[in-house]
Amino acid sequence: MEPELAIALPAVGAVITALLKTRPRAALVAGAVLGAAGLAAVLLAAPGLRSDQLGVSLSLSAMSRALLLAAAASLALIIGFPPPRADRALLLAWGLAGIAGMAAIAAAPSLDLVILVTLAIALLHAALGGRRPLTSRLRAPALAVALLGVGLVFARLEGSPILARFAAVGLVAGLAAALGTLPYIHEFDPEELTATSPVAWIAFLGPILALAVITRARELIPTAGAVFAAMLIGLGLLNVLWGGLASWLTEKGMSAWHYSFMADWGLVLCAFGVLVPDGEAAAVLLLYGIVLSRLPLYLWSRQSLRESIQTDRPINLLAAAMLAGAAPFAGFAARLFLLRGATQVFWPLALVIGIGLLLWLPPSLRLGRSLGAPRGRLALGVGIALALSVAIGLYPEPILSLAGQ
Amino acid sequence: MTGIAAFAAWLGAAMIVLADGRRGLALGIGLVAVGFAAMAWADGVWVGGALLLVGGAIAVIALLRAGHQDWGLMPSGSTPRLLLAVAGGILSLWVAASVTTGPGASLRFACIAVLGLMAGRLLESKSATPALTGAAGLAIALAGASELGPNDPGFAPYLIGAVIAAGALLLPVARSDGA
Amino acid sequence: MIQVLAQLATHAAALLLYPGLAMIALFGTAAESVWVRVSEGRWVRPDFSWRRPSPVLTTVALATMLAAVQMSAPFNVVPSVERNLVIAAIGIGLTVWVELALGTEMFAEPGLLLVVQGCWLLAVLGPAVEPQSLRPQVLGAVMVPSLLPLKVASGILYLLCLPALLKLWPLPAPGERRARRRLDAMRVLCWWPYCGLFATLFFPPSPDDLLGLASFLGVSLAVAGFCVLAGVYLGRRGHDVARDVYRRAVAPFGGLVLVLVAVTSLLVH
Amino acid sequence: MPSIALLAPVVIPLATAGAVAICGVAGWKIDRAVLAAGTWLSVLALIALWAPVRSTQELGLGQLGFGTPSDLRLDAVGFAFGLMVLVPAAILLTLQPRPWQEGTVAALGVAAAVTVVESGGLILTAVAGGAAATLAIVQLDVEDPRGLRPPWGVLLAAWLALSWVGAILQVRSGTAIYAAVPVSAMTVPVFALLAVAALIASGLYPWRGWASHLWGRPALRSAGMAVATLYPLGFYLLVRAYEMGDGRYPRFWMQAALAGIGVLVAFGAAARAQAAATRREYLGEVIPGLGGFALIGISLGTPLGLVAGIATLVVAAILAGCLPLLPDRAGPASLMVIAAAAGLPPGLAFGVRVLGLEATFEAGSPMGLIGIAAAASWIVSIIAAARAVGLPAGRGHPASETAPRVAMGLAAVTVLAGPALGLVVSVLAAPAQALVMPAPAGVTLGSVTSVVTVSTVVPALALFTPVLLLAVVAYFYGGSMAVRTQAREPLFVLPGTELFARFRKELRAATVPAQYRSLVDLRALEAAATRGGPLLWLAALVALAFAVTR
Repeated sequence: MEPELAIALPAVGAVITALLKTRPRAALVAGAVLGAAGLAAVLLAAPGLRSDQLGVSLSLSAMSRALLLAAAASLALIIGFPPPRADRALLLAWGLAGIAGMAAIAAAPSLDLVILVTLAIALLHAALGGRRPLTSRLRAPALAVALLGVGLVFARLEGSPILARFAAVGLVAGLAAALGTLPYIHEFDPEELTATSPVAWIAFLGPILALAVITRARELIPTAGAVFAAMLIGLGLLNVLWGGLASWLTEKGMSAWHYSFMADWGLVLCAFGVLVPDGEAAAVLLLYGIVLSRLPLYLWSRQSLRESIQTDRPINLLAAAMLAGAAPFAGFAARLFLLRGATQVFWPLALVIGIGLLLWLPPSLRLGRSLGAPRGRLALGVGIALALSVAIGLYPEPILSLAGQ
Repeated sequence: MTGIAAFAAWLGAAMIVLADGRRGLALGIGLVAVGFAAMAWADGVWVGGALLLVGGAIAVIALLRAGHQDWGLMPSGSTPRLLLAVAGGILSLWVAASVTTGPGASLRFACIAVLGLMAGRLLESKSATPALTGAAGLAIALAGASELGPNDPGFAPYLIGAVIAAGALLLPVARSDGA
Repeated sequence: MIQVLAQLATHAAALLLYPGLAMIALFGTAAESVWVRVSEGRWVRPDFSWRRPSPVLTTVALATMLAAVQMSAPFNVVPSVERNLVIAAIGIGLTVWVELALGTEMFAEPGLLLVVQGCWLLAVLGPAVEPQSLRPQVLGAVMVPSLLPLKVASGILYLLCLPALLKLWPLPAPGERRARRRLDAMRVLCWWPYCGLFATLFFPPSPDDLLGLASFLGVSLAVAGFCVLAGVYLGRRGHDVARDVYRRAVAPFGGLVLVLVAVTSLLVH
Repeated sequence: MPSIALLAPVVIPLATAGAVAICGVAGWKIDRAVLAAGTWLSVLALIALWAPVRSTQELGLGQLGFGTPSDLRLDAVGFAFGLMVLVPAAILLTLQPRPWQEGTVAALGVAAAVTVVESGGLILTAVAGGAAATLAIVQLDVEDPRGLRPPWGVLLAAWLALSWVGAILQVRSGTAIYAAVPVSAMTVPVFALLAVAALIASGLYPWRGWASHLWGRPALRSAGMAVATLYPLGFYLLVRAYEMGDGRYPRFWMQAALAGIGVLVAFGAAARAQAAATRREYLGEVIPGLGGFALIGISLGTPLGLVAGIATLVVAAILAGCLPLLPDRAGPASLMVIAAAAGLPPGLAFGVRVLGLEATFEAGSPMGLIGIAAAASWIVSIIAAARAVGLPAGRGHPASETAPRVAMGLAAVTVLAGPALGLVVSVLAAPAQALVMPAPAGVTLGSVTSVVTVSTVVPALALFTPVLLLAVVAYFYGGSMAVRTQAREPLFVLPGTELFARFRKELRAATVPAQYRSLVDLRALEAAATRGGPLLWLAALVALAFAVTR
């Protein structure tokens, strides 16, 4: 029953919170309670155990569970320490809806359902409104769905072996389009609300979708596994390079953050491409970094970015270090696993990745400074994010065992 | 029988690609739904087929009930769309009939053709209604494609596909004030 | 404890008396007097009136004492195993530059002087590369045919460097204002370490008897004599010739010795 | 003592950092006292842990998640390097006032550096080293964002390279624990990577590295801490490499190459020092100079060389605590510091250099040639020191962060400790050497009074004590020295220096020719990537499809 509850409770929470938006306090309480209940359902769900209460057998893998918990923690952090002038009830409603969608993706028994749920999420996300027209909001996610669908169809066709390779192309390209990484970068409007912007895809929904697609794709096209992995690594390196350079040199601060997510995703794709357990461990830690560290910092930095405030306080530099994946933050541990995984597969890849990692530093300094001078609750929030990252960086075992590594 | 259904699905997708008016889009999504429903029934998936048909029907009604009613078929400058529709059909037919083997060629053809054409439609849409119709078409095609799998997909894909197809055209498409 | 105190007493005696400070002063005064006599054409009486030694002079004295006790002079009370060529070389080496603390104007051609000192260092340490020992008397005792060419070349290089290192060459220092030369206290302190080290490194160690002492002193005096003659010769030929000799002859010869050191170590292995 | 106590030297600075932060936030002005107490307590804890047993103690930390069990280990090497890090850091944190934010980061940096030397394996070392480097950068940037500092990327590269070494060892031999790595896993490429990481971590370059650049900053609080906590770490890796290689590096030529680099580092520092325009600039080259000599000794692969190298690092550590406290003005303090740094007899710096040079000759040719070059470098550094006595002081760092008496005292200790060379060797260096490079049976490096080498015995106590007493008497009763402070010409300029400087300048000023700028116009690329839309997406898809058919 847990998977069903993990989907239903946050969904109901989202609806109730949205309905109670005239009474923010009540909305927050209701959303928090139902969200917590959903979280409890996720926690209680035994990894891999199927539940067939609704005629559809749902189950949560260990890694999906870990990522759902990370997303919930991130949402709690953002709601607990909201960015200036943010509507907490609205944030909570959207966040819970996102978590419900992510739980649905995670629990779906087949890739067909994953793709269909993704399409539903894409439509709802496009319908949320925002500064961009619906067509542009829908374009990339819908293309992603179509590509994933074509990939899935090709994966199931019998005939020439090239079909499996084309299936791999469809799945990888579809995943890139869903995330909004190079070459399928979503149109980004710096002034748009985070929940309605592409950041929602790349930083919140993306991790669970990527996990669902990649794990199922490996089972679908075993004969094209090498091609699939090679494409992931190729696109990953491309995004590492592009994300690093662009977030360093772009004019707009908000865009710099958007590109920095791409750089992180580049590493994640490389980690998933390295078909060894260390690669998966690296991917888990990197995804935790995206959801628990980069996303909250991005939200907290938006106000100072609007006011063009740049500061060089210790907290900014520590945030920069965290974003750069410097020790002792979680990013360093992730890079360690990635280097080890790459060494097992093809050592020059480790060299390329190692050099690519150094590209992180200049943009990270820029992003860290763009956090401004957080005060009060915000400073506490940043402190907690830093502490969480240090804790994971020094002692990743609990997270990795939670993710079944 | 399945061949005709597959042809109807492609024709519907081509209509969605070629039409800008609500009537044209309604006819297109209707044909797609009928085509996939027929193929599902041919495979013995009675409930699934019915769900797709209902979803398609709701989408058609939603299109025909609101907004300016016209066909808007092949407006000026739609030659590339025509080429896309025809080329997409031929390419899908080639893949389904020659490159691949095994039973269910009609379903393969319909899935590849509709998915491809809907993707094209979504990429080049300038207004909301055709894009949402394309999304509805995608949902129906994806639901239909679940039958290609080695295992019985159950009714879930059809249900979700139908809900998406029905709901897509009921979404509010007003622009928000941003923030 | 008693052994430590005995060692302290032995080393203190060596440093202060023989072959340390007393010997340095004796040998140095004699050699310096001869040099002034030859270069000035008159005897100059050493000035024995007590003056508080400047820190520069103190540093040089300490360094030369430390260097002197490393030599294998007969009757040296420092056990032979406790003598060390590196201490001697660096001790003597730093005496050249202590005056730099007072200003660069004390030095004529400091760059060239550094090159010469580099050559001297090579002459001192080069022969120690192959034997892999820094015990001075061991190096002096080396008579292996394969090492002799290097030893001879190093000895020649050592001698060629001495006039410059003892500042017997005629190159005028910018800050030198004295019209008539008198005994140079700094040089007085340097004669014995330089000359004695040559006798130590390039001649077999002398036994601890009068004959041995005479032969060691003889060699040291001969070196001092050579330095005086070379200084006078260079003084007569003028500073341009002196500069050319060190630039065009000594430095390249140093390079040759370096090649010899490398080749020898390669050939012997 | 329970093995959990091994955490004390790490946990105490961590707790200190927390306490300083609390004091700072609460506005209590006792953060300096807390820093002092915390760091000195950590020093005492380290000594209390090591002194009673003087044998390796271990604390298993279990699975931290890095693939193999991690553990903390306090052995002779960790003890020696722990003191090298902690003592100067404690001196500086005690005597230099700093804002609480800086103090907090500094204490965290100390904890990270101590973790590096206490960790039992490469992975934990890499993580802690990366943390120490990051915290040093943060500290420097907080003090003065525009001041010179080591490039963060370069420092991080060193620790990333080390973590890669750890990863390779784990993949090849299943472990990266120093004591468990099989000799066969320490191959030439792995060692080369480790050596490069070590050289970069300590900035051991023939050209001007970060350790000397830092002295150009207007304030020397964070610079001193960075040198104290980071500089020994690279050497630490090279020493541990012996443990992993069963007392040797994979190839002799690698030892020779490292020793050659050491000579270049020492000579480069000496050459820059003799050309320094100010005394501050000269003092900036002192630590790199000693680092060069330490690198020579450690690379030789002989017990004496290793001992000399570690002892040289001890001298460097004392000076790292002393130099930032020295005011930029003439006087007895600076004279004493220069004398101590130059290695005038009979100081400790003199003794350790003598041992280092002796080790090169006893290591066998061609190391002897390196010894000759090292001796020449030493002479040049003596020249630089003599010249520096009369140089202008240079930019004065705030008087509040100086302590002339303590600086002079530390320099005096370095000089007076000359006769105690044997003690330093037998207490700190020899045990570390014995751990990573067991000497042949029956061979001993001497006692507290003397150091025994292969060919000689250096009677440190018996020879240096009389010299020291004579020096004290002579300088005390001796006349004064009239030194004119003036700009002084360098004795020589290294050939190619100007060419190199011009090349760097041109490289920095290099721009893409106008006609090619459109090719690397990032804004255009950005626009193409973000607004390319369907066409670009389709092209990418076709490209991917084409790629997989190859």
